[in-house]
Amino acid sequence: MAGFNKIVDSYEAAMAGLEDGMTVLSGGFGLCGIPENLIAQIKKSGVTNLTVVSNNCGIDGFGLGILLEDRQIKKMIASYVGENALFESQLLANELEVELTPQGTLAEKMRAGGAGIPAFYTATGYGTPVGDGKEVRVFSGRSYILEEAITGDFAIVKGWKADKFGNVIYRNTAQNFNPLAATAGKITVVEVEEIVEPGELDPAHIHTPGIYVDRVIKGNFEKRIEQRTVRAAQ
Amino acid sequence: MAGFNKIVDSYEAAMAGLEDGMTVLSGGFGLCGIPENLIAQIKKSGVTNLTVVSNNCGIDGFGLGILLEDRQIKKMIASYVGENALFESQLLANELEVELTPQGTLAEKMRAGGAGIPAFYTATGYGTPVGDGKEVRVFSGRSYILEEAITGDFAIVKGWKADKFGNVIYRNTAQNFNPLAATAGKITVVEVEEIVEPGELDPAHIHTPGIYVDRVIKGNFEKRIEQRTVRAAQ
Amino acid sequence: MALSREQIAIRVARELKDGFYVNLGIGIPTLVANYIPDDIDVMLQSENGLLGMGPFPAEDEVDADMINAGKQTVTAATGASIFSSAESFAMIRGGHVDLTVLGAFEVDVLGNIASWMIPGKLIKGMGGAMDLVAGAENIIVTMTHASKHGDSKLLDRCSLPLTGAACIKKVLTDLAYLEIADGAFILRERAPGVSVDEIIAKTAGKLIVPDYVPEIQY
Amino acid sequence: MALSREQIAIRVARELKDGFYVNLGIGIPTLVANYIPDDIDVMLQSENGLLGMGPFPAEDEVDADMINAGKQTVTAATGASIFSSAESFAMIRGGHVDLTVLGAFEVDVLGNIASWMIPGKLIKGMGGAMDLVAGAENIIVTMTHASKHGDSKLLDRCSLPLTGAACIKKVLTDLAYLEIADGAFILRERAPGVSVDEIIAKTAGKLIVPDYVPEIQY
Repeated sequence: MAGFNKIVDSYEAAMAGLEDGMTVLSGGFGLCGIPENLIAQIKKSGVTNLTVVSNNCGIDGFGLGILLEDRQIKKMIASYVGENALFESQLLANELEVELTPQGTLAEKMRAGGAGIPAFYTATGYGTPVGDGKEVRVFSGRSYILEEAITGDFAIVKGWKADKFGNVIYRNTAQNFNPLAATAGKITVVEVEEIVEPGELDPAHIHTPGIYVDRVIKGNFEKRIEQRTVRAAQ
Repeated sequence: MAGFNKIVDSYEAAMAGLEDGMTVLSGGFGLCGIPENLIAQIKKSGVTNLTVVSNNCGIDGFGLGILLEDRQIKKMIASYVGENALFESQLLANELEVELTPQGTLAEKMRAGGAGIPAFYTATGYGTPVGDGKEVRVFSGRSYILEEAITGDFAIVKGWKADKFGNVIYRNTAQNFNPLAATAGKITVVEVEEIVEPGELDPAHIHTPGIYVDRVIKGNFEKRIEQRTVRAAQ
Repeated sequence: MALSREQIAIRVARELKDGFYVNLGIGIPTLVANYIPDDIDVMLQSENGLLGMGPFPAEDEVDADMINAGKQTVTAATGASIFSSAESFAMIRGGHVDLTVLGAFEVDVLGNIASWMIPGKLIKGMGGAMDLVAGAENIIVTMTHASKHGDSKLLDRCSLPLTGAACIKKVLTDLAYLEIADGAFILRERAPGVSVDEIIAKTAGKLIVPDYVPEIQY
Repeated sequence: MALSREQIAIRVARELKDGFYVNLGIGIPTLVANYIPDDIDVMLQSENGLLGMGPFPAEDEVDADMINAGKQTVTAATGASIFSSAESFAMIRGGHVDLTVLGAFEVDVLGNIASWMIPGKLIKGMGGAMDLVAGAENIIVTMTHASKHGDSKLLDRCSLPLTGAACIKKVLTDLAYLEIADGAFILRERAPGVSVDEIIAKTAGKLIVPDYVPEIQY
């Protein structure tokens, strides 16, 4: 029986079914905790007209930035972009659409998408361009705007360890948006550094329960550092 | 410096400031993971006219049920009640007000209360008495009702282990509503079985970060079982 | 003859598919766990915060901190995960559970379900039932076809306050397995030895009877 | 003389109280961490999901999986917790952070802040700034009092698109510490050697000058 064995053996299989025009949610903050090999597979697959939802869009030549090289991204939903020159030039040339979303709202939109909540109110963005055209409502004397959930055709996620059931834990601050993206993909693909036996992960400390996960693959990671900062030697 | 040392040494100190008419959020599901000593302290304190928000209301003589004995609860917000005779008699005598709330909505209301989300839409309860008088809105062709967040003057929480900073982990299914209540109390009090040194809890696996917690106390627990069910010996 | 509780559970278990995440309500639905076919794996979700519910514990395994949604002591299966009530209902309300099985007082031809409240009687609350029916695409309701007094529970319109609106597509009673579509019950299977006429007599809501209605095989 | 970046950070650090959870923005706010008084404990929140941020790592401690909101490698202090972005912003948006320090382009007498977007220039995004200003009760904005061209950044109305509306009550510039109340800036302290007249000249928004405006002591 296949049962709950979600492990796939190739990146082709991991991203099978991704098509032009789909929406892809990606975990990661900056270059930390990004599903780098799944992104590379998207590049390799050549699909285009993607809407990508991620806090950032990588850098030139690494992370989601590589999807700009062949203009695979039609629209980017992010809180902070422009760490790379290609992004900037495509944006200025109107070859790329960008929807800037406050970081907390972006996280909450993904969580809501996974949790069956179509929309929620938040104070974030009220009175700013983010609130333009959105419903405003007052609760207890304070104004809030209505924000809608985000879901994706695919969610691509970078975990630390997973079992074949798709239970995942993340390492340190590489957690970030990963568990949120994981809940909101029609197909959720998780690449991890290590696959462990079911039962090895403490049930009370699993970050992403397997019910959210469709495919698991073990990868090798470069884990590039964006701002290497050290303190002076003592 | 007091700094982040949140440990208090008496249950009087743990519940100091609780006054008549306040709202108290309680963790627990049935009798599992209930803050039994904090509840006992509320009984001892004699405060009345409380609004209590908890999935259930304990049983006769244990858990939140003991707050019925001296009529300390004015209003109960819960998803499932009536496991005790006193509750039933006070309800039928109109001495107790009850607001029944779907379990998932109740959990989400507490989370929203802690997370600065004043209201959210959910399909749960649409077309039922729960939806009566609530705004209905259609998203993507489906109808949802608007539900508002819940916060409390106090949140009472049962953890397994905590450090003095208020970082908490829960044991097995005693987690339930506890981490949600913890986020939504103006004053959040956590009683635990064991106090550990800072650093002993894995930072990536803390269920309730200390920022939500105001007071921590070590208690002794009866942990009564509501439905003791065992399988036949082999 | 009307199906026994166990026979109802056995029939429901045939709806399980390999790899299904399943939430089983209290009562007859709980029995389904005893009849999961050997050749498939399913994982049971308990809405108090456990995915991968195992069997009841042995005497020396009983743990007050490990219970199911019925407040019974249980165990966690290998590969289980445990989480908060908000996370548990995110799974349920977000549509991640493949199948929900629960009981009801009444079901009607629109797929409405009433299962939590009888006016005039003590109201204990809906627990997680409203979340479960709103969150699942795939729900099987199990109940007796008629009350002890012979009143049909399959109606044109539920008479009791609803648990959920237009959400039920499959009903298994002690007499029949029915689907709900296009404003009618469709009689798909009947209990062994129960006649179509008896089912027609005990179904108050609009009923469509196909030419051939097989008996449920045991 | 105008305050240096370090002097601004030192003054801000005096607003810290024992037991405060603090979020420090990128730039000058980050420097505040270097001047936390010895007799108090504060815990730093980094919005990418870390409560209890420690110092930068030693060479052999550098970990690609341990960064702060500025994407710098950091360490976790003893007693830290690490969590998802949703949990991190639940803390921020739920008002659990005691103090937020961040930079700005402009602030006005209504407490509006503009810090993320200059029309015509490349827009990189607001990151977590809109969440931080909407979530905190207690915010200190640090910035230069005027632009390089001498244009005041303390205005009657912000000219740039807002980051948040009516949320700022405290501003520390290189020239002065000001509070915002009742539709005006109130001059509370001035940089050593900076005259009240200079501050008046460089403040475009309505300014209230109390009788006595002490110099910031270093």
